[in-house]
Amino acid sequence: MLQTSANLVWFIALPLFSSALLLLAGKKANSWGHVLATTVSASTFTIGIIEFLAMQARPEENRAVGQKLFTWISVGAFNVDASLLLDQLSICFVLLITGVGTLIHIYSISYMSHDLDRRRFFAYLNLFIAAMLLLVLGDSYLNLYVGWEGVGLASYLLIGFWNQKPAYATAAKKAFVANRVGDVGLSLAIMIAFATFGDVSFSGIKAQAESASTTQLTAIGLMLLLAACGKSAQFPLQSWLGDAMAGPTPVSALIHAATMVTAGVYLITRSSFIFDEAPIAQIMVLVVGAVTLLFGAIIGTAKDDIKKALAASTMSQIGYMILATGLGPIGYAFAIMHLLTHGFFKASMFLGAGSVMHGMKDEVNMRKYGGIGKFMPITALTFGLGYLAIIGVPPFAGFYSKDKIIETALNAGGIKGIALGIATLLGAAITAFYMTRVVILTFFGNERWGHKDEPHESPALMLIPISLLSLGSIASGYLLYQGKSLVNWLEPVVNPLKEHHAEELFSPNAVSAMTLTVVAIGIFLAVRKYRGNQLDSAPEKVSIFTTAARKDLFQDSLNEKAFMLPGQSLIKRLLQIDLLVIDGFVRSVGAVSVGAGTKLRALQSGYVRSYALMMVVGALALIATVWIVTA
Amino acid sequence: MSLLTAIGLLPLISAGMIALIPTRNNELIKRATLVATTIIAISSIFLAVSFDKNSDQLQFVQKNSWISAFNINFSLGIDGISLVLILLSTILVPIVILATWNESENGRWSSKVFYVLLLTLESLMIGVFAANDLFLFYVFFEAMLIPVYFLIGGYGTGNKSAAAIKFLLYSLFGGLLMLASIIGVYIISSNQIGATFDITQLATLEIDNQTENFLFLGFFIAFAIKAPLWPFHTWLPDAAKAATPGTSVLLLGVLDKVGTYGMIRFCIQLFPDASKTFTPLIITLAVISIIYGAFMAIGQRDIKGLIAFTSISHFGFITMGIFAMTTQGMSGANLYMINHGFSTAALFLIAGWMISRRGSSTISDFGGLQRVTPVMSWSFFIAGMSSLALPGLSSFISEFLVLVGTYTRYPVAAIIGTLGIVLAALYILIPVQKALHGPIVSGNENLKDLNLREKIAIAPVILVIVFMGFYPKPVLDLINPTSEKVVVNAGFSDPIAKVGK
Amino acid sequence: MSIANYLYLSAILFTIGAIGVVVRRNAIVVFMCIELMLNAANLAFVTFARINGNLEGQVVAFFTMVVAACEVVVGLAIIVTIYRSRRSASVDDASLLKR
Amino acid sequence: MLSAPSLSYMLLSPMLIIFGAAVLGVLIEAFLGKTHRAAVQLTISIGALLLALLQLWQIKDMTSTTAAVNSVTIDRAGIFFQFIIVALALVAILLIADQDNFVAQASAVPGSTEEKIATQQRVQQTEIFPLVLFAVGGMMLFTVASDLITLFVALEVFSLPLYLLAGLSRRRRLLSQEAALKYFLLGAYASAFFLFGSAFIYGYAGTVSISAISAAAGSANDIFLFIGIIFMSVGLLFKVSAVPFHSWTPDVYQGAPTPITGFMAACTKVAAFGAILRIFYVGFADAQSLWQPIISVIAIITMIFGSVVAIAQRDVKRMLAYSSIAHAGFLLLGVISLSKEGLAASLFYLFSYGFTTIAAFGIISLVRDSTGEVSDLNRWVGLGKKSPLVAAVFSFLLLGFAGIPLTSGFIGKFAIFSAAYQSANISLVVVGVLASAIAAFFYIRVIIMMFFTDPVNDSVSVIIPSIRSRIAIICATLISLLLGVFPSLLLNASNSFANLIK
Repeated sequence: MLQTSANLVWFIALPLFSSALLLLAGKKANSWGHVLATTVSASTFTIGIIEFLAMQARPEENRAVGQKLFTWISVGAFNVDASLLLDQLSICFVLLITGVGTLIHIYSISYMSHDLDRRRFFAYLNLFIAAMLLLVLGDSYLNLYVGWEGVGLASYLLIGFWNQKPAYATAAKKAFVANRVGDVGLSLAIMIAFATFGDVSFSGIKAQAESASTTQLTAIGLMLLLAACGKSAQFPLQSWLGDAMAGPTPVSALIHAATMVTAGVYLITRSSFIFDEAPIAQIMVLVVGAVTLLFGAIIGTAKDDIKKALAASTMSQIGYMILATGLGPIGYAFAIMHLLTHGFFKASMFLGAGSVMHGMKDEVNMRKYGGIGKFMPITALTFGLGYLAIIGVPPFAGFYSKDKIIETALNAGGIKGIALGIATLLGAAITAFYMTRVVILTFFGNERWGHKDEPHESPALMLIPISLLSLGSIASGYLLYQGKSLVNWLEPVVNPLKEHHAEELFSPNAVSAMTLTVVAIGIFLAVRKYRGNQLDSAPEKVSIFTTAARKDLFQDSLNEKAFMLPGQSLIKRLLQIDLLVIDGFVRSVGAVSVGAGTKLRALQSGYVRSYALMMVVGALALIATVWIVTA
Repeated sequence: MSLLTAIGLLPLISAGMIALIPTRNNELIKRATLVATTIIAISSIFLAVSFDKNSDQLQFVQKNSWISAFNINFSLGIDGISLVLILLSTILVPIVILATWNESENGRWSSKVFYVLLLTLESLMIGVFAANDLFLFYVFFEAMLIPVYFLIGGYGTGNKSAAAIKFLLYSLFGGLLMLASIIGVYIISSNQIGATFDITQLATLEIDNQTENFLFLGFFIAFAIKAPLWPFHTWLPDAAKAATPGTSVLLLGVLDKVGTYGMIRFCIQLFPDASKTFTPLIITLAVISIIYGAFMAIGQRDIKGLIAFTSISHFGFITMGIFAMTTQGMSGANLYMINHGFSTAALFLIAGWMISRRGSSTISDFGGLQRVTPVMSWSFFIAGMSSLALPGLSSFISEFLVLVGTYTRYPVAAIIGTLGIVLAALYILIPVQKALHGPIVSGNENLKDLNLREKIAIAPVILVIVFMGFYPKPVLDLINPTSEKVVVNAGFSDPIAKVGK
Repeated sequence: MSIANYLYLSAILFTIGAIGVVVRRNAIVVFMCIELMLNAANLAFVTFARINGNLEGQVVAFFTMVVAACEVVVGLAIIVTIYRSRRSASVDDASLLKR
Repeated sequence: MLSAPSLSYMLLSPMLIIFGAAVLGVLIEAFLGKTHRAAVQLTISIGALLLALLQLWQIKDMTSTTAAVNSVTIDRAGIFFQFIIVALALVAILLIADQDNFVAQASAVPGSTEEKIATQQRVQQTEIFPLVLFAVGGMMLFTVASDLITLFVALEVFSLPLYLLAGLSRRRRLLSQEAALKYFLLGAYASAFFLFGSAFIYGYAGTVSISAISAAAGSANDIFLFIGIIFMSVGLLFKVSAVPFHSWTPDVYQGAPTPITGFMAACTKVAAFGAILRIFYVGFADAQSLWQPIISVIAIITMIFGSVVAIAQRDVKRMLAYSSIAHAGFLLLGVISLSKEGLAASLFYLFSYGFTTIAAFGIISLVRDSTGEVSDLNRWVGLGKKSPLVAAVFSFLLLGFAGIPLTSGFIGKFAIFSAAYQSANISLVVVGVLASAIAAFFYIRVIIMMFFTDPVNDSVSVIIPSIRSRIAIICATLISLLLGVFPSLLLNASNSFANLIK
């Protein structure tokens, strides 16, 4: 029986109320809004720590706690409580969300200090924290769904925070719509689950998962994967993430790097009991992960916008995580591990990018950077640490988490293993290439910004969070890895040790060696290409591959051709049909009546004799009728 | 006289009293109407409080003989479904009055006429949901058309008289088809159990299949026009565009619910077998409505037209839920009626304010409102989010229940219906982007934000939308017993999950 | 001679009258055609009286004559008035009311 | 030895009173001076009608097949028909009493100096009153006549005065006279058909008594019955203006003086349906397989034709004429039902329709310009702004015609459709319903014209009606309203009076 913890509700209630208060209070809250929001975020982190410590203190089988708030929906067999579940998996996310979230709140105080709408920004951030915590704390798919769409809403609001620029407003809309496509998947998954199990709670479905037919489970799995693709910007729903960089940089760091976009990984991990029984769905997960990790990496090589380059990287890294979740029981833990380390180093790099932009008057084009390292040493240092972490240099965080994924992929066995291994290794090489490119373009080389104002280091309020996150990029990987701490921690949730690997084709050291080799190659290629001085504008004569990468592998034009244009012409057609055919039919009934009336009026000729004739004809017709009837 | 009857009569009596106030005394008329409707709203809440929610029986029953020759009774009584719809009507009316305080002044006739029509309409709305006598229901059903007709034609804008007549003729046509069916049911009852119009008794009739199908169609087409279901929908956008926002709220928020209410109360209860026969067809039409309405909404340039088409999409959901014949679908559909009432009310009222401030209803004439008129924009945004069924806001629960309920019986329909949520995102976010976001379009710089009166009017609606999203239980508790009864009486039981518990 | 022949005659007379109303323009002639039809009916009545062997049919004939006379009074009054107004007794001229 | 026929004067008294008053009216025309004539005539007419009503009330529970030997059957339905006719006539006579609708001197050539002098001298055409009374008497007799002779005589007695009355309009006299001519020629033509049909029925049954026709069932000469039924139907359907025997209706409705149109539209319909119901229910009941198909066809054509053609009308009186054609179609459903319910429904329908009709024509007579009544619909535009009350009342009456709930028209339609449905004529009900939908269009169009269209600058105005017209319109409207809300008042009565003695 699940233990109850009365604290859980505060995770959601505090930020939610704070958000509502800031939005409702209006300008009156301008002076203290950011303080409240940050305090609230910090409090949730504190509660998270307390709960974590309490959880650690409990024996393994009693670690999960729950809290039933109220009966939410109850109709016939469909019963959903608003209740929360904090187990070993969710606490990882809670700490990540509230921890990174709090740091980003602090960072934003300074970063957004010149924005008139800073209060609103913090309200949105708190709304996001509430929704994201609900997402990971909900004890059923439907509760999760609320958080799921809630983070979508927060993301929409934050991407469109500067929506006076039409392009930004469009980006926000695009993100929401792409997410909605994923939500269709989640909705359907819940429906199928209810039809199959008569239940939508995790525990209820988990208990029955093995007795369900593979077809049903595969269907649920595929739908969940679709949902994950939408939220985590995975192929084929990846196109919104790049545009989402329209939002303020802290948002990119928190939502579009560290937390929200990883919700897909959470969803698949949470649904391990489904995927474990649905091999086809699992293979699809692998395919999506592999495709996306390469896709993102390739795009990343061609981006000049620092945030978009980082976004492509995020997409790629999440591809790794998704791929890991497809690798069966052991993969979940590594996926979560990479998710956590990625949360640190990617957030720190995004905040670093924000710091650079802050110093560079919001310039995002790396071609206009160069040699910034000497002006912004702390930023450069922290960014560098993040860089080392992401490319997987030991002993930084990424080394542990990414290598484990590559290793598991390589050891997946058969063609699958080879293919996945190649994909992950290739991804690692490209990652090294594009990240090196980013670092060189930004911090090294000649100064290309073309104006006199020298960039300046950011204020302490921004640098402290970055620094703290950097600590994470350094140490988190080792901490989570050593002694299989995370794997063991998560075991009750995802059963990672249930299945024992028969054989390991590649030993960890071999994998590390391979990885480091390809990473070195990537770094080398990047250094060779970008150490020169003609970097102030993107070369125009480029190979077709570069063009393709610059255009995000034609993802937008594909969407446009496949959905938007046909959709628009369909709507145009429908508008005509509605007017001409449907309404036209009704109007023509009217017109026919009026026309008939007008025609028949002519019978009324005014001549008595024709009236009499009509009567005679009528009488004869009657006779004929009777004759026919009686005959 | 039962409390129910009293509440039903109150608006009519108020109308009579307001008719006595001199026409020029405009403010007094408005205030009196507001006070009267508020009292009615409060009394109806009292009615809900004293309603026994555990019972699936009719309550507050009142029965007096009206036309003894045909055994027609003035028979009122409510179950959960009727109650929540009555609540919806009585609560929306004062809100509409407060929200559209000056709307009545630009009409063809005086404000007094407007409010007298409005109050008369309120009485008829309560009556139509409370009637237990088929004939009485029909009388209310048809009589409602007249005040609405004059409200659209007399106080609307644009092509109002054409829209009004289109509305009236569509409705009359449907109503007359229903009349033929009502007569059929009546005659069958007189052959079997003695002539009666009592709905409960009529439900026990045994009708041969062919006849039942025809009678069913008579009712169904009438309700499908009212609801409106594709392809009977073309009157709605015209009417909604022409009517004043307040009238549109009542038209889409309450009156159209009579259609879906009628499907539950009459189509399914009186003709369970025919309902079964026609379900595939109806589900198909409902799905088409969902998708078609959404696409059309995306293509609208006029904000009122957009809201009207979103409603057509939503009515598709409601109809689908009803004919899914599962308790989830049925309860979801019922809840949807309420939620749609409030979120559409919010959308229309705010759209009305936007239009009256800007002097245009074309979406692209707005722009950047979020920075000029934040409160108005946010209210619109929240209403829009509810309309696209964002979890945490009211419509989500109903839409999801409908989809879940449908999925367990008609998976394909539910899957297609689910695609509607993507389109919903588009049809809400496109106007949000065009009207609220982006640079401030010239001409909008000096628009005024909501004043206190408007804020007071919209606040309860927003509150309901948010509250019902988190805690729909009070309403679901009222609805559930009745919807379960309807499903069971129609001879259905919920499909059992494939894996037993 | 078969008694049915009287009925045939009656039918023929009636038909002549009915056609006359349709083809003739002069109001008086039209009216006379109607009288012819009435008399055809009379003939039928009398014939049937003979067939049925009772007097009722013959009584009807008398009534019909009286009624026809009344009709003449009213009819001629109307026709004369309209003739005075229009200087024409053609029924085709009186065709202002139409459509 | 001939014995004097025994007459039950009590039962005949309502008709006798009316006929007596009519004869008295003729005498007054001859002997009383011009100055008081109108007042006296009006008093006598109203008095006679009231007295007749009173007498009808007295005899309401008496029935007899031998009230006047075998020629008149006083039964419950007959009394009810007579009651409706007299009550309608009472309201109509108040409208008719407004003398300025009628020509000063009918014999004067339109536009002549004679006419001008007569107009200047304020000559009044008071013979309208006895003419109306004769018509009323004839109608009453028509509904209770139980042999072919009486039927024919009654038909002519009520038709002939109407022919004359149609020609007495004060304005647009050429149209009025033309209406009279058309009505007369076609009416006489139809009478001839009726009489010819009667002859064959007599030949078939061997007697002129209606009730004997059924008794003769199985007689070898079915062909006589066929011919008889068809030709009699032509005559009767002409009177109720069923298609294709309707052509006189629009022309006569438009040309006749409006109060007369109202009277005629309401009362003729009652009388003709009274007779039709009696003949078909009593005489032809056993031959239903023969006539039900043809009447059904006629009913369908009539309902649809009336409704459709009404859409295209631009004259309000012509529009109501087509509306009355459509209503005749609905009423035929009551005939086809051939049941007590059908009869009861017809009684209710006729009553409510009659009052609505009279009120509507009463209102039409109020809308005028300098040259007299304006019946052109295009000039009714914006009437709702000029005189909201009149427009509102007229709208209410139109809604009644359309059969919107809470009007008497709705209950009537409901009752008659129910009866038809019960007698398994479901397709007719469906057609009726569709026709109602079409019909609603043109009624509502008029409402739109009055209320939702801005008035053009035109001199149409609503005159202040005289007290008599006002009473008439108010009474008729109130009855129409009352029957819509509390139809039980009349429905129970019509049920208990729905009894024809065979």
